Amino acid sequence: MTARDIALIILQLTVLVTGLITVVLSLTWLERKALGRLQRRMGPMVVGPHGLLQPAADALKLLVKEDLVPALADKLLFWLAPMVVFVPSFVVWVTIPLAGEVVVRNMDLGLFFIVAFSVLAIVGMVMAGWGSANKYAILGGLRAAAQLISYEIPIIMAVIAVIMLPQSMNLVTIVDDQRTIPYAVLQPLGLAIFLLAGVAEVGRTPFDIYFAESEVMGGPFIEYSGAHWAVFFLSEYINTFTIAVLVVLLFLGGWSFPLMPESAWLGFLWVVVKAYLVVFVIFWFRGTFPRLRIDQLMSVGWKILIPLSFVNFGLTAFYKFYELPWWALTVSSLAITVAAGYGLYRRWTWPARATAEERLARARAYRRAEVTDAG
Amino acid sequence: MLASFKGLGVTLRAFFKPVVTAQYPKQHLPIAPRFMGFPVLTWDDGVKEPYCTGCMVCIRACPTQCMSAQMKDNPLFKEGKSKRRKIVDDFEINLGRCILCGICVEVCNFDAIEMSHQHELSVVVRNGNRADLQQLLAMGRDYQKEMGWKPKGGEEAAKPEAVTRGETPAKEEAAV
Amino acid sequence: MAINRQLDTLDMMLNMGPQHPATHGVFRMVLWIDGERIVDVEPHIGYLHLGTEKLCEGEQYSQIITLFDRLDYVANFNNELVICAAAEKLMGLEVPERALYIRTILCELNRIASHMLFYGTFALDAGAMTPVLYAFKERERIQSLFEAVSGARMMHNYFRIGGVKQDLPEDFYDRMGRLLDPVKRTIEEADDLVTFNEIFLARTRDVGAIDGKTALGLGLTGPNLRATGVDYDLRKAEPYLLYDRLDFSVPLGDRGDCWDRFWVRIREMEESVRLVEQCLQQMQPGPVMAPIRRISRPPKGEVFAHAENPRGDLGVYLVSSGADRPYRVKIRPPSFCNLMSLKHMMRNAYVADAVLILGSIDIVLGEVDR
Amino acid sequence: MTSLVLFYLAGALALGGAVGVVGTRNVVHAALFLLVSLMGVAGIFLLVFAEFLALVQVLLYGGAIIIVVLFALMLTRLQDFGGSMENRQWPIAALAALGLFFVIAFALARSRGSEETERLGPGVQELGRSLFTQWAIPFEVASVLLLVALIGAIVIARAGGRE
Repeated sequence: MTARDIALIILQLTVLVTGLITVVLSLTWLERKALGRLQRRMGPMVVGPHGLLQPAADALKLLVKEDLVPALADKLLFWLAPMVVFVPSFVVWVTIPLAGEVVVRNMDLGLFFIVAFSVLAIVGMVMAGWGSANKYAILGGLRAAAQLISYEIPIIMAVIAVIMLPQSMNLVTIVDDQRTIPYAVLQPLGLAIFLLAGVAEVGRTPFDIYFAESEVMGGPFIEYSGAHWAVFFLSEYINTFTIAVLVVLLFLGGWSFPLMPESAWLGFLWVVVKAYLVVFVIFWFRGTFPRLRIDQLMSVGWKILIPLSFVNFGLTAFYKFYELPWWALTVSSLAITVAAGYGLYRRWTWPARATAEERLARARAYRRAEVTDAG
Repeated sequence: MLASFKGLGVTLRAFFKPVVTAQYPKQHLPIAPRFMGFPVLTWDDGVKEPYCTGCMVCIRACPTQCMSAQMKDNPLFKEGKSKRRKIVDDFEINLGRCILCGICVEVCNFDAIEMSHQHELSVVVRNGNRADLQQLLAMGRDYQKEMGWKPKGGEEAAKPEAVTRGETPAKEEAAV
Repeated sequence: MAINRQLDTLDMMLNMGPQHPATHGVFRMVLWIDGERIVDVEPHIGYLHLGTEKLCEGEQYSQIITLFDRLDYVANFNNELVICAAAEKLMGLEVPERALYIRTILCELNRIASHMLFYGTFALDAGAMTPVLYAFKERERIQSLFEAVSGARMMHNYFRIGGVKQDLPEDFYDRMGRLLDPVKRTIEEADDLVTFNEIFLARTRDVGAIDGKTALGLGLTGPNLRATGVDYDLRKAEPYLLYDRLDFSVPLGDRGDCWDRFWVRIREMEESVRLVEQCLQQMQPGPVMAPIRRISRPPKGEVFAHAENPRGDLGVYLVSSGADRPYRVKIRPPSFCNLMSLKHMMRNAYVADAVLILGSIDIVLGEVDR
Repeated sequence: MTSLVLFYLAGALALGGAVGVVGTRNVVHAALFLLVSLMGVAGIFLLVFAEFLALVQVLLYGGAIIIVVLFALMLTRLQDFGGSMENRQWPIAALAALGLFFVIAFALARSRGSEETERLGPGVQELGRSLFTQWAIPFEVASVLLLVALIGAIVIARAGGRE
């Protein structure tokens, strides 16, 4: 390893950090604007044209804000937790390619690397929860640990099903294999599982259990302020973007679909555009759904997503082993997705709708009888 | 998951609808003519003096005791320019204490106090919400100009509501 | 099993409130939790104590109306109505018909506004952040209408003993025409967005359930009682204002869980819209104030008046000594009585449910602590 | 040269973490020191080109196991551990540790120390192949063991919940 290599690596990492922070700033603005529009309001409008400078103003405010440490906090854990959360979310980006050559280090075990390191962030959450000496924080930390560990399994299973298609864990190979048909077409079930579990993994609505504002008021982050809180915030948004980029790379064809010329920069742009669209979908979820309860979250993870991910895995193996035509996988996967969705609808909404209609009919009949009595 | 998709549809439709909010400091929503902002004192342009005589009816009717007033002999009455024998000498309303109920306006017999359209409470000094006579009159002049305000009756004109209201308030108060 | 006894854990005391986003004001409850399960709950009230009942003894009747505005500060007209009705009953006053129509319209609109607030905040408690803004959009429309009618968006001081302060503004009918359709649309959207959403149903179905008998025993009223299936609505049971002339139905639940309480309120909004429409059709011009003296002096005596508030049965027990101020005013606040069911509903619920159950009771602290 | 520095770094991390685990009085800190130690071991794996093993170390030990340990610790009360630091069993512990040290030292002395470490590469394919052919039965036995443990855990948790 020469000095030139080291310099190059440092340069690459610097570019990566800058790029990610830019992405985070843009995402905070985008989230507030998107939510604003979904809620028929403007979002930030004051700082800069259409509030474009709001993220910068917020960053400045967070950096100069007083950093409070609770008197009874475990100081060491309290100080370390934000780094422990941030480092993994940043480290995984070392191996994420944004186009054929736009990557710090392309690894053969790239996907495995991402999965392995993203788990470490949970330790940071638990440290923050424990170190804050706050009961809400402990509740949040425990919830975070339970939730993130549970949802690692469907993510890993969905990723394994994807790996089976090109038989490689190298993200560049996986993307190149989707030149004609993106895996979203082959494995709609896999996409659904990965997206849902990914949303759960970054703790966004409807899975924002561990920092649920209305219950534990920020969970592990409740006692944090200023720069430390900003670090949590940063890693949360980086994680969101990571999940979006992974969805794009694993299922939506990355830079190679549809019909992209072999240009690194065009491909890079294409991936970023797609990733922002996926991020918008995640924000859209946030603007629409209520939050699950912790036991229901566990049920969804263990009783729905994990079995489904095994089904997805089995289907893919079957398809691979017998070398079936590609549409066979598409059709079967789609059928199972739709069936699962309909099952949930039958389980929850159907009885409620039926009861509601029955009650309304009763109320209407009651009214009519009364009116005839009066007349 | 059907219902969830319906919900997604609702929010997405909202995404393309116009926003309903206003950018407050830059943009003010229209205020209804009846809006009850801070109580202010009106100015009689004919005589060049306030309508208020400092009779204290409003002060006694106020549920929060946010006002105080003092009465004096009206110099203009001696000169024969005004019909008001007494005139307000000093008047103070603590607007931070006022609950904008409008009772003072109802009990006033001289149309001297009105609920203006001023409603922005922020001040930079602690007692900045205490409005004295001059401030109240200035706010009142703005309100009168804005609304094209005319006295509803006053002591000389017979009030149409007088029948429903029964006795004169001065007597009422005396009976308490 | 012996091993489990050794592993027994201690319950954790979790202090929720008075500064907690989900307690809807300065309410504090101490939760004893075992993991995420609630073992016991202890509500603490009084952070917003105003001393309304005592204040009433020192104020004239016209001033008391402003105090009642501040009881249930989400449904001001309904509160004003009760104190006015109590005094009118004592004085044997006949309120002009138009005033009754105006009161009915405003009370029902206020019910919609109040339930809109419930819809938004309850969804917010459940974790959905958009409904609250949709709900406030309609609530704002209604409040602008109130502003045009009474001059204030919330603390109206508009009802008077014997009528209302002044007649409706000229553009009232235009405004109503523009108001009701969006409200109806928002209620439909509420069904799509929240009521029948799978996640919402999973969160609220069979959570915090209470049966009708217990509910009656605890003194629950309003939508909370009707959600258990008990058909008790003062507007039907003891019609006041003009409710005996109007056609409306009382939506009832059957399980008495959080979802039923939510659903009953959403349906009540629809019924309120119907009521307002009927009133607008039937209303005739006329006087809005009974011919009375400006300072009311109800005769010596005692009277109880109550009405169906958005939150339940608001009662006022008024004792008059014949002076211009009451001798004693006792208020029966629906929120306070509804809050008593908290312990029954929360046993064995999750921490996350605690927030939802408290939200579904729909308390207003101004009324609880009064 | 670089790799030697990295090796010492990883080794220091592993050893320092281990010392921290036994040295600290705070159990949560001890669990986190364990994590540091395990990360050091992962680093050593990485240095001998066993990338897969290193990642497994991070994923399973770093993520899953430490979190389960922390989970258990957070559910208990810290003051219960205050007294458990000093007890009369330390001579037995010292003996056990000494015995283990000699076993490892003996094993190391007998192993072929001087030979070059063979480059293992990522070797996922070879790993998979050998796991499902040569080592199929041990693999299955291990999975059954884990399954039994899982079921046992559920049974214990359920019984506790019902009481």
